[in-house]
Amino acid sequence: MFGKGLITGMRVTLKHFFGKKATFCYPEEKLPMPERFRGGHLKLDYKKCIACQLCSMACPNGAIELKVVTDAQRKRHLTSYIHHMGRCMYCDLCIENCALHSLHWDQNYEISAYHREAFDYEVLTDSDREYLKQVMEAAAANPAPPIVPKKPVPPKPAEAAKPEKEGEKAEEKTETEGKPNE
Amino acid sequence: MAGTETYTLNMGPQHPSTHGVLRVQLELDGENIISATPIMGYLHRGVEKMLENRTYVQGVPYTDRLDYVSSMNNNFGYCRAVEELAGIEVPERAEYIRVIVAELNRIASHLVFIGSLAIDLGASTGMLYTFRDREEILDLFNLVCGARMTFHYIRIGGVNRDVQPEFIEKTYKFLEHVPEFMEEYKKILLGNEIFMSRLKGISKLSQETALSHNMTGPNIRATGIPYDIRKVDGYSVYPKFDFNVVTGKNGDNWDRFNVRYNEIFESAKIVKQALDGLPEGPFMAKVPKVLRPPKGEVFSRTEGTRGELGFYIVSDGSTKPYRVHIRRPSFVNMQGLNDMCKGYLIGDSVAAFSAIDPLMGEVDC
Amino acid sequence: MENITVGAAAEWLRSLILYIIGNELLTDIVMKFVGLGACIAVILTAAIVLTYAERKVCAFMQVRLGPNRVGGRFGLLQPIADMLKLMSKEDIIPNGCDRVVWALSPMLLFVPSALIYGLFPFDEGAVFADVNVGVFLLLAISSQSVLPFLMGGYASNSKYAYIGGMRTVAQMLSYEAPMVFSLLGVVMITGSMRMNDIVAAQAENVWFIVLQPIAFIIYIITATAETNRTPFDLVEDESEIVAGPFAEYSGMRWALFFLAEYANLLSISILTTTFFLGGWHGPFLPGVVWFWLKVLLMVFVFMWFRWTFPRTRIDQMLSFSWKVLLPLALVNMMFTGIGVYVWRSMM
Amino acid sequence: MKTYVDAAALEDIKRRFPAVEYSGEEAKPAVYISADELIALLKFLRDEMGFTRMENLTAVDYKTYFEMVYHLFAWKTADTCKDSADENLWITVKVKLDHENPEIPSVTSVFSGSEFEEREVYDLMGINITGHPDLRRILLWEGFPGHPLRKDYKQIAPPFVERITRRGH
Repeated sequence: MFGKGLITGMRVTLKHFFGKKATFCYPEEKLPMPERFRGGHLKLDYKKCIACQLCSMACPNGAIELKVVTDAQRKRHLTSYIHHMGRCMYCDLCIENCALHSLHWDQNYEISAYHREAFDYEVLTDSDREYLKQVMEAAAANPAPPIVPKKPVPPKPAEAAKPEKEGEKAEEKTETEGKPNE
Repeated sequence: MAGTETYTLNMGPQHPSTHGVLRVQLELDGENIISATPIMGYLHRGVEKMLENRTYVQGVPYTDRLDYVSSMNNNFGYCRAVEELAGIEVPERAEYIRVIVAELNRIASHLVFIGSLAIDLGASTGMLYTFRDREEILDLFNLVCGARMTFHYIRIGGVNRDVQPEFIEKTYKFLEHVPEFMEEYKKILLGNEIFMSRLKGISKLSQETALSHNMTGPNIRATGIPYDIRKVDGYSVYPKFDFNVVTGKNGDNWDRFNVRYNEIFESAKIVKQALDGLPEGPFMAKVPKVLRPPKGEVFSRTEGTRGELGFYIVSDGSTKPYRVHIRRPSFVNMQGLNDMCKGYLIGDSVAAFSAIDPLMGEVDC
Repeated sequence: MENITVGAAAEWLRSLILYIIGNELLTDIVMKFVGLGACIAVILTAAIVLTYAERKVCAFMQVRLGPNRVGGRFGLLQPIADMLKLMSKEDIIPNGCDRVVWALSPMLLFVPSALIYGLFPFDEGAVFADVNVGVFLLLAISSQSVLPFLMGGYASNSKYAYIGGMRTVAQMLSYEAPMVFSLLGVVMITGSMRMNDIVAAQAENVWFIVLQPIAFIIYIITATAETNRTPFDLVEDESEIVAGPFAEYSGMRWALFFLAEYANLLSISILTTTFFLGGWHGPFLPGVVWFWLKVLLMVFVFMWFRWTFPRTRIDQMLSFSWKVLLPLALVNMMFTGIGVYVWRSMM
Repeated sequence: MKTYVDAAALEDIKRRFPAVEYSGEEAKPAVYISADELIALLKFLRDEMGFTRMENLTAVDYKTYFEMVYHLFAWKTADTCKDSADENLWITVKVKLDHENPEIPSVTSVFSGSEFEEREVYDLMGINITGHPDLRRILLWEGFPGHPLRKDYKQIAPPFVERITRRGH
């Protein structure tokens, strides 16, 4: 009979009218995020980081901008680690490529902002900079002996350096590519 | 007799029911459609060009953004193509996990289809119900890969991380839930007489027309042609599972809807079998850190949720693909839009857009 | 309890004003204005309450929570916030529109929907204009709402709006006929077109929903079409023609359309109550309470329809009216006539 | 592309179309043909060899020349898991085109379903397709400078639009 389906449908909606609701009052009730959740700001364990820049090379969009200094002991340190969240795809490649597992997400998904500037997030904290200062000073007090170039550069290290070079090139290219997409 | 004149109506790109930014130029005579011309490109991002400038590994997250409702299937297609190009053997456990997540994503995508068709026909409640149930799948994905839309979970050589026991347990629970909510859709949508009368006999395509437009996926299966790449090619571990290819009879919107509706059950069946038979072992093959596939080219296809998803990759031996072409199912399916709208009313055109189930991220690429 | 009626309150108020002014004619004029104010107050309150109710009903049926921010946990102040938002919005005037007609449309639409409130018997003696051709006048006024829709659609200089305007005409014309014929059954039984008589006739015997079930169903269906609600909301069909005649309106003008929509919804519920559910009659509680209970029930039913059904297509809808509803209404009228004749001759 | 046409079939094609070239050493040799004979070859493949589906159509820019790529599929069994005598077959047809003035006849007369894909090739690669029923750009707008999928495409800088920045300055 025509109309039977309509009545069945109305029964369903009436049941849900009195039934349990599926949504939450969001800012008051928050859903827990699983441990693998990718999102939020990047979190860097500064003491572990060796400034190898693998994370910024792995990034397909060039969203990670690093500034590196070399101290007197010829160790590299980060002076600035800017995460351009507006460009970030949250693909997790930077974290997976981190050889020392010093990079993490802070899993805070409330990262919306009113202005574009807020999306250029500086990962390093003040205590990290404090630490950097200490390390630099300590290294300056005890500098490593200078390298004396003896022979022309052997071919093997050059080959080893090649992929890194290419990676750098890729980074440059992706940056120029990425810009119009902003 | 007074003469009549046709007029043009631009539907979209900003229109509530054009699924993103599709623009359709309708040539109308009163309410009757004389012709419909899809105009696309409003979401063109040049993914193919972007992939040429990224390494193979970096390319995977971009495929997430093609058909963003079923990202897993896109990842699957791209990774299969690269694996074929580079000759990587994927461990069996990884293949099983891939099938599980891809089929779960097919369910999610078909739920979105049901919901969007419902809201295009005015039944917004039906849409909310499908989205409520899709949420469960997204939560499962969130658990296993940490994202809800752009998963980037299937990688070249396997999957990113192994599934947790919690995921398996929750998936079983979800599968038990499937017939329950499908029954509810049956009550509120499928059994509804208004819904039926809006879909039955509308936008009918014969088998010949559908083939001549090179349609794939549920759109061609609705006409009765059992063209399902999962069966035709038998890729991955699909031959091990027992499932049917759902086909329709008339090729109208009702059949398109029913094919997808019943495919959810088939997908659930596959997921169940895959979970039962999930082998132990590694979840990732040994893939070199810097992937350099040998010189050559490959065309590999999988059954995406919207049809045949093909990747044509040319390698010149470097770390980046020389050329990537993506055969996007909804892009090709859009050719049938004119035949599906011609001779029907404005109200039917909306149902026709939905029934093709295009995703503009994929159409515009 | 049963003698606490709105009519009695009005009588008391009248005697009070008469005592103050001391002139019969002036008192009558003042009383008319009081009645007018009451009607407008009902409409405005209804718009506020019904927006909130619609949002909550919709949300609950869609397993959501609905508004829960403004005004406590239940979002009680949401309609006020909505109103403020609409008032503070920019008034966008589309390019190339017919300014005068375009501006008149929302105002004129509000007129017929407000006008018919004068005819409703809210309680015993509480009817603003107790006209002896009440039903006739009511249908005459309510069918005027076609014109503003068409005006809005025509003047907006938009194809969507124009299609919507054209659809309104087709839809209203075809649903007016079965509606009239379904109400004629009620009028035939009562033998009067006065609203109060119809209510009184139901109080004496049974509610007309029992005597006229088919007419009731036809009336409900046509009423949904008259108020442009799903499954017959083809005029403002969101997924096809965006918002029909309202597509180009914004801010306060759009709010007037909105207001008229809810005024229509309420008036159609009041009419259903009056014609089929026995008006303000009911045991134990005061008449006015019964009246509003029944009206709100009908409002809920219309909302329930809206949030359950998909919408029909324009051709299906029109052919449904002409091919199913109208013949059914005529047959119903014929049987009612026979029944009334037999009943009268038996008496 | 699990099953490719075997050598015997390729020789058969070679006999029919002497202009066809393919390398016998590759596992899945693509069939090269000149643009003039493309339609005749596709018609032959469709009608006599059963390649009824044009699965993919695209073009590649090899800097000195363009290459049109057609992937054809002969669909014979619906279910490859079940035993059956027939096998689904693939063939790749390629056409080399001049880089300066690429032009190729439209294959819509043979495979009408490749209309949009040809338009895409025209749009993004800039290959002129003759005889196409509705040759317009499909993804980019008319008047877009250049064809982005060409290797020598240089993106012109987008016009500078002053952004609305913080607090309306």
